Amino acid sequence: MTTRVPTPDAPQPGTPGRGAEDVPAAAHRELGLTDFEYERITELLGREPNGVELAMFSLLWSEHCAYKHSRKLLGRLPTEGERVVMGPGENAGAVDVGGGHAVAFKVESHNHPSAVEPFQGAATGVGGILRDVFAIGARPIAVLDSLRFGELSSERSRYLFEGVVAGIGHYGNSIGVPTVGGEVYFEAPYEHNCLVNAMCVGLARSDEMIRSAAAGTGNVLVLFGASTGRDGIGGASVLASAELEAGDDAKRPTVQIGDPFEESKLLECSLELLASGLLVSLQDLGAAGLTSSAGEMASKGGVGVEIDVRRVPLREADMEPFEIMVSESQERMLAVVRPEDTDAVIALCEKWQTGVAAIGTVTDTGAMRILDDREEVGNVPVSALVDECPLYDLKPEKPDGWMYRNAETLSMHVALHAGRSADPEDPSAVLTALLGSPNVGSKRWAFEQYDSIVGSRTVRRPEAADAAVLLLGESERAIGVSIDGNGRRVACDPYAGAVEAVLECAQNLACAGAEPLGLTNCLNFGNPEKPAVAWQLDRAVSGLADACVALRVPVVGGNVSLYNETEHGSIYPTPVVGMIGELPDPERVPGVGPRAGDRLVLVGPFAPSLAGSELAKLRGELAEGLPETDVASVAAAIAFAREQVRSGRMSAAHDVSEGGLAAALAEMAIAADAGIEADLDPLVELRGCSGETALFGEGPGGIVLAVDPGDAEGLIGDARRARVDALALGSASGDRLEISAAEREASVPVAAAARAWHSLAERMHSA
Amino acid sequence: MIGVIQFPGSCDERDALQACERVGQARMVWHEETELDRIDGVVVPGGFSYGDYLRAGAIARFSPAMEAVARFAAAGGPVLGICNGFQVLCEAGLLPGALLPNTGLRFVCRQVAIVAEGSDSPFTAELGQGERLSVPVKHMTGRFFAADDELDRLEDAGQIAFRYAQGDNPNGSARDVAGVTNEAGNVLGLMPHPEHAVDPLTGSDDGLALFRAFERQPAAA
Amino acid sequence: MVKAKVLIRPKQGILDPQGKAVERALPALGFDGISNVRVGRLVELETDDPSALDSLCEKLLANPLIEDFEVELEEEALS
Amino acid sequence: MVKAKVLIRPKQGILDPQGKAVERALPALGFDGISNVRVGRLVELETDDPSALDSLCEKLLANPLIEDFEVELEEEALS
Ligand SMILES: Nc1ncnc2c1ncn2[C@@H]1O[C@H](COP(=O)(O)OP(=O)(O)O)[C@@H](O)[C@H]1O
Ligand SMILES: [Mg+2]
Repeated sequence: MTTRVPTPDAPQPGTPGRGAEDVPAAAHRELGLTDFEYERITELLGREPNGVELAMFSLLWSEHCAYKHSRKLLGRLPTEGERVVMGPGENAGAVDVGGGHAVAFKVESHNHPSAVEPFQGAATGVGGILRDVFAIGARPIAVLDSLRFGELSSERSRYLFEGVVAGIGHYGNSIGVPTVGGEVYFEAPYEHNCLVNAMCVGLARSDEMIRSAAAGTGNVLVLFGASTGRDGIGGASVLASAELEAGDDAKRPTVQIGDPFEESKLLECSLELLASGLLVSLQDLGAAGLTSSAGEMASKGGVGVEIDVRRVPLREADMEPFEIMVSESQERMLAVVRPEDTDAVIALCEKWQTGVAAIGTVTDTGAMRILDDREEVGNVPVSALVDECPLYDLKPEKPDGWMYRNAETLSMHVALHAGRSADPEDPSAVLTALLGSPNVGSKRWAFEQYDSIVGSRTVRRPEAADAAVLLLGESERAIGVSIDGNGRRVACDPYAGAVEAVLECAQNLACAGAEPLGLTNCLNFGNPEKPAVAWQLDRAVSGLADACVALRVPVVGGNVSLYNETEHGSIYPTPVVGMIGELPDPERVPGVGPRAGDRLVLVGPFAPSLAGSELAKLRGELAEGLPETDVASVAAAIAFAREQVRSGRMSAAHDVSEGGLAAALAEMAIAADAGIEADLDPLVELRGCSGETALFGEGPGGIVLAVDPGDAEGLIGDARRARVDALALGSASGDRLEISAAEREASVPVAAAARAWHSLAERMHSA
Repeated sequence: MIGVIQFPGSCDERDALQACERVGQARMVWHEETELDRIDGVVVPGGFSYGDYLRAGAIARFSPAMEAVARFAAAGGPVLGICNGFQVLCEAGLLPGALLPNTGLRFVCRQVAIVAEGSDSPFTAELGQGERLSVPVKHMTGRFFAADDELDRLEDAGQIAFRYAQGDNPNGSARDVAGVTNEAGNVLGLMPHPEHAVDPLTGSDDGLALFRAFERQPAAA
Repeated sequence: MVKAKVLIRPKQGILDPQGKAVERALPALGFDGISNVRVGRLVELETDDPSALDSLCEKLLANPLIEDFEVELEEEALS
Repeated sequence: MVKAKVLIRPKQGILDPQGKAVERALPALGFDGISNVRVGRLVELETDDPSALDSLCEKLLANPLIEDFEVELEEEALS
């Protein structure tokens, strides 16, 4: 099956909007439906669909809306837990945080729109995920972003990165929700398919949360927010289901413009409507616009709906019924309201200067009936539209060997950061080069463009700790939040890499003393109809599921973005994991920089390996395979580290990730603006690895804690009793990084390390 | 009672309210309110009033509440404009100068050091000349501009309330100006956010000094 | 040297949040009878090769996905 | 109804970092011989009372401290 986006010169199915006689033959193919699917629609309707109906089906039966290649897999993820308040299926998941409050959160992709227009694509991505969260009655309190671009040496990557960061900042900053964390990776396979995932966290009173199921025959459908234009007609849904190909220009007029000011009014208005008890149910309008919102609300409530498109406030006068039904204009919400409350709802919308119109009613027919004034222009069973899209089995097949290009760039990085004459085998030069690699280095250039503090909840801003920490004043607790996923490692081993994404997230939380409550994820993959991609997807979902079970973290929501590939190949398989954890005492959250004189202790089963590491990448040595991880022992180490952090005795905590232990120690030294002396021989002995591997090898299960020298023995003793490996590595002293391992030694002034680590801004401007 | 003006598109109004509540009582003032009933001090908060469309602060300054604020300020009432509030007050002519896009052309959010200049304003009464405060900035349009002779005049008149510490100017402001007052000193506008510096847990509490001014200042009108 | 004015405006059909916000605010400010407000950008420059301007607009000054542009040259060449 | 164009530009002497950014980007894109780039705003609207436009500009559309403006009316009245 090949899916394709309609081009302007292709027949525009549905355009007639009146009767079936106007729909060109085989229009369904142009709209991305297979012959098989079209036949199925005809069967379900007992007739051919007309233009309006076909347009609606084509969108709701797209991968983006119907999850037709991924739904079966997602069933593997554990979704139950004591603290789960809302699980997958609602606009966002939510977990109980005590005191009558719940934290809602979700991550979503806006990859293809961002590749077309980075600023608006990213901005509207943030807008969309915010709406998902306030649609369930939660006030957004934080945004995180997870970004992937091609190598920074590519001009196009820098252009996309620049635009995406500005777009996220524009939307989040203007609406007054802090962007408190995120991650960015630069890897060649994302050159033609950048990934822009945004996560939103919201806080709600549990008794004010609302679901999206429509109910109550005779109740009114109220559309409020922005007016409806031709934005993204055939946009997000179709774009998200088709490979980007040559001839993209045709899609461009479908760029959607974000209006954060409109959204901020919409947000306040929605929350005030909910607090006033005026709504029966609420749903945002996202991909496939009114069709999917109304359809899903009706499907969940087991009811029918009737919508008169002429009552929808339009931005452009001459829109066709099908255009109104599938428009993806931003900043709109759909509510079900009791007839007697309609006036009050309209009055509140007017207070917030946001548009509002009663556009239809809830019926008991089980059908979605579309009227154009009084004339019926569409009438389909809700269940056919929303629930009966065929689901496909994947045909996974392990590829033989490494499917990605990976160029050797270590000497370039050494030349750039350690000097022209430096030796690319010398550990000092390697460390400096790794710190200067944009995957390892500070992302300050990006996160300084985000307001990370509005809302007065941010106890730990980006880079101040491994997880962002937010106060929940209302519930006397704090939460830690993190988002992670290293696609390169998932490419090496989809199962192990996905496990690691979950572990990395939990490790970051542990460094802040936070215990995971729930997880959300976004599965960014290539074309699932290709056996190798199907295999990646299959393995990665199993990895996520097993890691969640081992850590006992329920998955409360997520999003799938498939077909991230072009004729240049597929992206790295990239499951992105977002996690929320709770912590009792935000005063005790340590930073990343140790106090002078403190001992540094590595805890956990961390067994460094160069496989899939940043160093392997820079040397052009990427290949299949990652070492197996004993998830249970990592889980034990995570729990141990968390308790140690909660004791308040740690002056710093930082987990080992990209660039290995040497990079982790360097980051700690840079944060403290002071030196670190460490001897990694105990690690070399325990794991039987080489000095170089101890320095730069990567893998899960390593957390460095800094304690007062007087407490170090106690910490190591506690670890032994908890059966967690703990190795004293050295201490914070001097003004250099002196890290030795077996015969190798890296010795770099902290100032030089910091220069390399902070080189992103410079590389954005020059190069 | 301190009033915090709330426009459509305000972002930091809740933060400002909470900061005020640390020193006294406060309430929101909706932008359509025409009278500042029983209000003894006003905060015009940060954010993106009316989306900052057209020009930061350009639309908000026409709101009924801002007309009331103008009368309140003319009668000597204390008015604190923070970030977008500073922009609104400049647009309204209650403060000298104007705010232009940062020379870096990007939004910038970071903790900076600002220095009190010993101005003659109730808001800085607690601060000695040269006292440094650690306060965050977060804005896209924070480059203070006034013509050179106007800047001279402001300096002579003691209307420069705060400057960015050496090397900490985040936006290219003329002469490192971070905050200015009106001639009478009862209206202060600044780009840094003192309401985000009221608790060491979230960064610093150096900003509290500005809010305490409201408590010392007796009601104006 | 020719002076040129480039007028850049949101494409027809593309949402213009600024124009909308201004239009909505006007009546409250006491300005009536104003409609169809669109807010765009104005770039003025001097060039010795006006023929390159279209390409400049497409590549740098305007975003052709969402904006239209129009170049106006000032009649009197400057030098 | 009269169509009007309002051109708003940064006052001479005020640093225009956007204009400077455009100038800096030019050589890399292969554009030479372009100078004095200034970036301003363009507001287009329809009004039934063009005589009120100056006041609208002074009060709202431009800030006279930092910006100059110019109003262009389209000759043909629309209705
Ligand atoms: N795109 C981004 N937006 C906001 N913060 C970011 C972004 N990228 C990185 N950060 C912040 O920088 C810090 C380091 O990120 P990262 O290296 O990914 O940490 P870790 O490896 O511990 O997950 C974190 O505080 C993270 O939230
Ligand atoms: Mg990391």
